[in-house]
Amino acid sequence: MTQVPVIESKNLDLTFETADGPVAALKDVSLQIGAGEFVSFIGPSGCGKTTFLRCVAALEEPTGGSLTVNGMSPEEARKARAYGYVFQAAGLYPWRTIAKNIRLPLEIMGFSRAEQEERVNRVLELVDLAGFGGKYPWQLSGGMQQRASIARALSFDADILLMDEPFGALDEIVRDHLNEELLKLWARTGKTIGFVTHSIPEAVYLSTKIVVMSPRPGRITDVIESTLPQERPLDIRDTPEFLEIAHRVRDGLRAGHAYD
Amino acid sequence: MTQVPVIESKNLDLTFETADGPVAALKDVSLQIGAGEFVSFIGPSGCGKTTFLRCVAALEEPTGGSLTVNGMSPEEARKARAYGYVFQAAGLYPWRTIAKNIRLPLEIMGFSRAEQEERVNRVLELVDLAGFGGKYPWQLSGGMQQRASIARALSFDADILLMDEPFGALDEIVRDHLNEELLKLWARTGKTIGFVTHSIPEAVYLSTKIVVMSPRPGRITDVIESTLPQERPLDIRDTPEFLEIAHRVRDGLRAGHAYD
Amino acid sequence: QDEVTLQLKWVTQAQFAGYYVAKDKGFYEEENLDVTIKPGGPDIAPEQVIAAGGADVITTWMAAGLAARERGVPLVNIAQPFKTGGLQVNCLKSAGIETPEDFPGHIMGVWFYGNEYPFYAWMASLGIETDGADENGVSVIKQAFSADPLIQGQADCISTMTYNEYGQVLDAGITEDELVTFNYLEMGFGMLEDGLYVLEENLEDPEFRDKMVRFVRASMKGWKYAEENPAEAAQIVLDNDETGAQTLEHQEYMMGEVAKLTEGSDGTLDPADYEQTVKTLLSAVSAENPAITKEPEGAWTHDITDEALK
Amino acid sequence: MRTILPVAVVVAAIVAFWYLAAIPMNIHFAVTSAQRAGAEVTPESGAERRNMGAIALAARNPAQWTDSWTQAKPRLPVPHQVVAELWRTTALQHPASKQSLVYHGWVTLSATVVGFAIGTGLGILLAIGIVHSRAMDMSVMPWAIASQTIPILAIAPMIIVVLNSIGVQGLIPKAIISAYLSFFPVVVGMVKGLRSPDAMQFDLLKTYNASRSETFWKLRLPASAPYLFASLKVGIAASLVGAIVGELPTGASRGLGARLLTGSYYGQTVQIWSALFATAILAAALVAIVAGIERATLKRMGLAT
Amino acid sequence: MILIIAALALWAIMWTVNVRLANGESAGTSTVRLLVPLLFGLTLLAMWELVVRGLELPIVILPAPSVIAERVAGSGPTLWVDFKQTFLKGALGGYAIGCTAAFLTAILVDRWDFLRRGLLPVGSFVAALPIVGTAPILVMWYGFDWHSKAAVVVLMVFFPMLVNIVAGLQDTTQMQRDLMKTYAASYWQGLFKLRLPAAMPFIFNGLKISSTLAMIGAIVAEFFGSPIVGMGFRISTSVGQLALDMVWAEIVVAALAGSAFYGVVALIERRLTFWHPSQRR
Ligand SMILES: Nc1ncnc2c1ncn2[C@@H]1O[C@H](COP(=O)(O)OP(=O)(O)OP(=O)(O)O)[C@@H](O)[C@H]1O
Ligand SMILES: Nc1ncnc2c1ncn2[C@@H]1O[C@H](COP(=O)(O)OP(=O)(O)OP(=O)(O)O)[C@@H](O)[C@H]1O
Ligand SMILES: Cc1ncc(C[n+]2csc(CCO)c2C)c(N)n1
Ligand SMILES: [Mg+2]
Ligand SMILES: [Mg+2]
Repeated sequence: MTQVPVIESKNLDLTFETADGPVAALKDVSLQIGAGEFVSFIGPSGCGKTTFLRCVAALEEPTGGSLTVNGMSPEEARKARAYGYVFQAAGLYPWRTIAKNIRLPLEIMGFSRAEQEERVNRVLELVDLAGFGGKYPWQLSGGMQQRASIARALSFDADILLMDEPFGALDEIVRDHLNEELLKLWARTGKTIGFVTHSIPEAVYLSTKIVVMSPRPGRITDVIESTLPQERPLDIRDTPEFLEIAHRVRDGLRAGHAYD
Repeated sequence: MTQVPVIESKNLDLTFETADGPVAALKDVSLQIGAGEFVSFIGPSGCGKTTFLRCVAALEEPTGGSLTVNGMSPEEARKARAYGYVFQAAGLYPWRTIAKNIRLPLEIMGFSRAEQEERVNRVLELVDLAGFGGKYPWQLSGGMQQRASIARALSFDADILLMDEPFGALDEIVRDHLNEELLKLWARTGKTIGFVTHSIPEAVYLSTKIVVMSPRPGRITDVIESTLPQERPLDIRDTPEFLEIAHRVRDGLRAGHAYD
Repeated sequence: QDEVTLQLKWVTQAQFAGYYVAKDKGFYEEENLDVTIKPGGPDIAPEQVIAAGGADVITTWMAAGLAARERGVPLVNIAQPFKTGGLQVNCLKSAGIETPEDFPGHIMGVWFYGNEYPFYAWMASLGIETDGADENGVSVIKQAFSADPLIQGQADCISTMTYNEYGQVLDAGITEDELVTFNYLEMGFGMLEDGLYVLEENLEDPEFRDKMVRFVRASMKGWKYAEENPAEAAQIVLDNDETGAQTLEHQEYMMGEVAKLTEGSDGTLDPADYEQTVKTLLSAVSAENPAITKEPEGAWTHDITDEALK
Repeated sequence: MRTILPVAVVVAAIVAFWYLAAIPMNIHFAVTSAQRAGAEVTPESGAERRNMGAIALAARNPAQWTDSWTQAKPRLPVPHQVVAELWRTTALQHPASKQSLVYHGWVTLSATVVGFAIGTGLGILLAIGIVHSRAMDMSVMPWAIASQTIPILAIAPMIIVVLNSIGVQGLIPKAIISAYLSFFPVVVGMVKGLRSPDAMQFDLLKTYNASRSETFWKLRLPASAPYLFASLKVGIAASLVGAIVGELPTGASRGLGARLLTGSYYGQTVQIWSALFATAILAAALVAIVAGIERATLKRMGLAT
Repeated sequence: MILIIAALALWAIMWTVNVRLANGESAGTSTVRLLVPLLFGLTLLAMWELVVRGLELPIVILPAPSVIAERVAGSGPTLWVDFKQTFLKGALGGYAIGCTAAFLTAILVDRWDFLRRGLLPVGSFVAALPIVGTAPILVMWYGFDWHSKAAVVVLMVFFPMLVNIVAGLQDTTQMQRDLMKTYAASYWQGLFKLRLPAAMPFIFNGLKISSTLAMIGAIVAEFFGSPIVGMGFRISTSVGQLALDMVWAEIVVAALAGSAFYGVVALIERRLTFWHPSQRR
């Protein structure tokens, strides 16, 4: 996997100015992500995973270093609508039905009515929600809402998908299920995915590359290329290979963790 | 572990009357918990774990069957302050400092000022929060808040500790740490613990007995007596014995699960 | 037709019967005038309205008119339909009041809003303080709207108009021999009541003067008609009352009493009455009574009435 | 349904208390008129009665109790008098007659509605400005609060006079005063509402590179709907108060405010009370209408079940 | 005309300055937080002055701020006794009584749900009675001195307070209440240790709303009968005497006192409910 890097960060720094003084959220972060990779970011709370993803999405302004997305600045990439972003909570607008929520980016990006219709239906199917388009978010379970929010990020077909703990609020079983689905989707679409998680099994199960981070200031402590095969049934998680990678991740995590 | 049962439930039923008709939350639940046991309840969302714990705590009124706590009715046990309850979120009162939060039950139960002082300090130490008593809850991290809430439940020294997903909102690493601490605490105090969780490793790691439940109506599908030793370092989780129990739990879960 | 807007000092009632009669009977129309009558109320200072251009002519009491003149609204009295005044003070005999010497130690209701000047002048001449009830002073309260304070026993004396509140007191079952009445006019603290006032600068305009001449002529015709036909006048007032709150009975009483006040006037201001008003006002200049501080000049004219009555 | 019984009980208790309270309130006049009509009363001297407590007098003259419920100008009219007056001035009058409270209510209502529309529009515009411009936020908000500490009744006459002098009369001055009272709750609620979406919801639109106006129309505005309606309910009640206050210095000739005022000039307490109740009923109806629109709108938006 | 144009120019300049300040680097500092609204207010005052002078408005229509300021400075003692009568006695007295009564009622109402369901709808109806109608009645009942003004204020603040306190007492999460239950806490323990502290933000919301209402209520009530002292008395009397500068002087005092009152309540709120998310910065 040594294609042209889709996301390339060199010595990226980000320091927040707060009332209590500066907080170094990212320090000297260098990373390359190639096209079609599935990269997980794992690390203790507050280590800067979200911040890094937000920098890529041009939702945050780095204070040092360089960052390119598709060869452009993040800002340009955002304007070019280069990525879809999935937040931790589904964040569906409660006054819109599921279909209308998915249509939201399409409206803003000026797709024609007919195309909106067609795309909404397509992604609804993709995330297994066909028939639920007319429902309001609160009429759906948490897992279904999260799938809708993924559908929303997929609807305009950006090549990059950035996901910030998308399954953090779900229970383990639903989560397992969605992980499987996500892998299938990734295989089908070949998108480049940046994925933040707290869960070691999740990271290991999903990724081609696992980025382990440590807090204060947030830096990368380990980058693990997964040796797992492309095809991953759920019970791959009981294989020694899987456990080994998980172990390495855990060690990396433990090293940089201050507990609270 | 065949002492006198501290908690004994026989054919317990609970049906909620809702606007959409009755919801059977618990059906025919029979269970015995002996003194000093650590019992985990695991099961998919909505299977009635919380409801069962709330019945034990007399926060919910069963609609059928019988339930005794320390040989009394749950209501009497509650009045006798027989248990400490830890909720999913820390639920600290934001207008009280950590120390004052922990003192809350002591004030209500009429402990003397001096004793309040002493107990607060003792449990603060117990949960590793000495020195944070004067802080307000929002000034602490989630993990610290959760420990404070455990301290609060411990302060008045009830023999039973009921915990409803106490670590659900925390990240994996902090959770690991708190799990370790909880085990130590249990070993030291010999309390009887009822513990609800979504996490299979957590349940297996902590418990002497794992109760697997299935939803609609919530019933017990499996009760697994743990074969793990009393002494449990964190990496016991990579042993085959551990994995086997985990596997059994997962199978039990999968059987009753509807995914969404 | 020439348009004229008249701002009244108070709500539609028989106190202003002449104007309503003139309008209803077509007297204004005969003079080729289209008159709009704006009712007033406790929140309306007609002097302010005319200064802002909201009216061509207003009715007000002379004290307020002269006070406005001193404050830069140059009002001129062009006619005085009310020959005498109806303002009086009523006290309860049961409170131990027979003569003004009995006032100290009692509570007196007074109308403010520009109507308080004669009261202060009177008290000053009696040497009675107005800062609280004790052996040499009275306690003054701002009496609102009605005769309630006397009826409810909250005051020992209140201000009344012969044509309105006095009737309400009697209506409430307090008999005339339970009351003592002090009439400001009779005590020499009289003050001209409802007169017609316009802005001085407007009078320089011959067209406006002509309008006013016709207006005064028609208005006086209305007044005289009202005096002669009180029942009809009361009914006209009632018809013009947009609140629908007035009763015919009370308006008939009021018309009867108002007629006694307008009876002696053909609209021409009697300079002697003017002098007495000025004297009253100047007799007790103080913080509470800042009506006028110096002899006004040019505050009235006979030009309009002379012309109108020719 | 769950509220009907408690409300009925509370209302019944109030009515009972009201009748009781009316006895001492009106007893002085009742005894005096009874004496005038030749009845035996204690004490016989009017002066003595005047200095006597109301309850003591009532206790000594139980025969006059019922008289205190039937006076023409009582200190405290009793419920049936108020209801009868309300009935007489609504159902028994032609709605266009000036005797009719329907007519006066209509006059007040039209100023209320216009004022409410102006106030709401202004409030929303201000809120939009405040939300989008920091300078406006910092400058305007403290003064908006200060503006509400000015006694409107004091400046209402001046507003009327000034507007009058530039030729604006009739409905509009009243509506402006009414708008002055209603804009504030709308500003406060709307600012809160427009700011209610969380950072994530804003970030989502940012990832779509949405413009400010798209953010407004697709996020801020819909999110503010519940807040807006909450303020509108406060605002419409304030508008009604404003319209009534505005009626006092406009010559107090028409409208419920004028009825209140003229009632008090002539001591017609029954008329005051019926106008008061008419106002409260009108306010309740207006709030109910806004609540109805709220329910329908939020339901259509999927924000309520 | 020149003065009018000057007013508009001043507006434009000040607004630019404010926009710069608000978006500038030091926008967060407390100096700027104070400076911006102050500048805005001063600009409005200056424009008022210029317009009044430019249009040569007579004093009986609208006095210029300088004239009002002169009157404020020159009538200190009068303004002070009026303030004492209306604010310290009428407004504060009524505010204290009204808020206390609302508080006690709220606790009753909170204890018996039946009362809540019955009293709140009736209360909202009573709250809709306009003050211009109730004030004359209350003056008739409670006399001309400050007691009747306090009564008007009580009537005005009671219901907003009641609604807020009742809402506040119910603003606890299931979990917080269950926690109390697990301690087998008594009703009063639950009230004092949970519900009252939780209600604080709501109570202060009510107290803030009521603070401006109290000021207005006390003044307006004086229009309907009063002793010969008080802000409302002075305003209505001065209008009749066409002393518009005095009217505005009283309005200035009212606005200052009202804003200060509001500010003090907000400050206490900050002190006591520092723990609430809305108060944390
Ligand atoms: N807007 C901000 N202002 C100030 N500090 C911030 C801001 N956003 C984040 N931080 C700080 O930057 C650090 C990194 O935060 P970030 O949210 O990226 O962590 P994270 O790895 O996503 O944590 P979590 O797992 O809890 O989501 C933290 O210490 C956080 O407190
Ligand atoms: N107060 C209530 N009224 C009606 N239904 C209820 C109530 N509380 C719980 N339920 C229903 O009872 C069932 C069991 O709920 P319970 O909270 O015990 O589940 P749980 O196992 O704790 O789930 P989770 O893992 O999501 O916490 C669910 O279907 C729930 O919807
Ligand atoms: C607030 C108030 N001020 C004055 C009067 C007295 N009054 C009775 S009739 C009338 C009109 C005179 O032309 C006036 C001023 C009042 N009743 N209420
Ligand atoms: Mg994060
Ligand atoms: Mg649960």
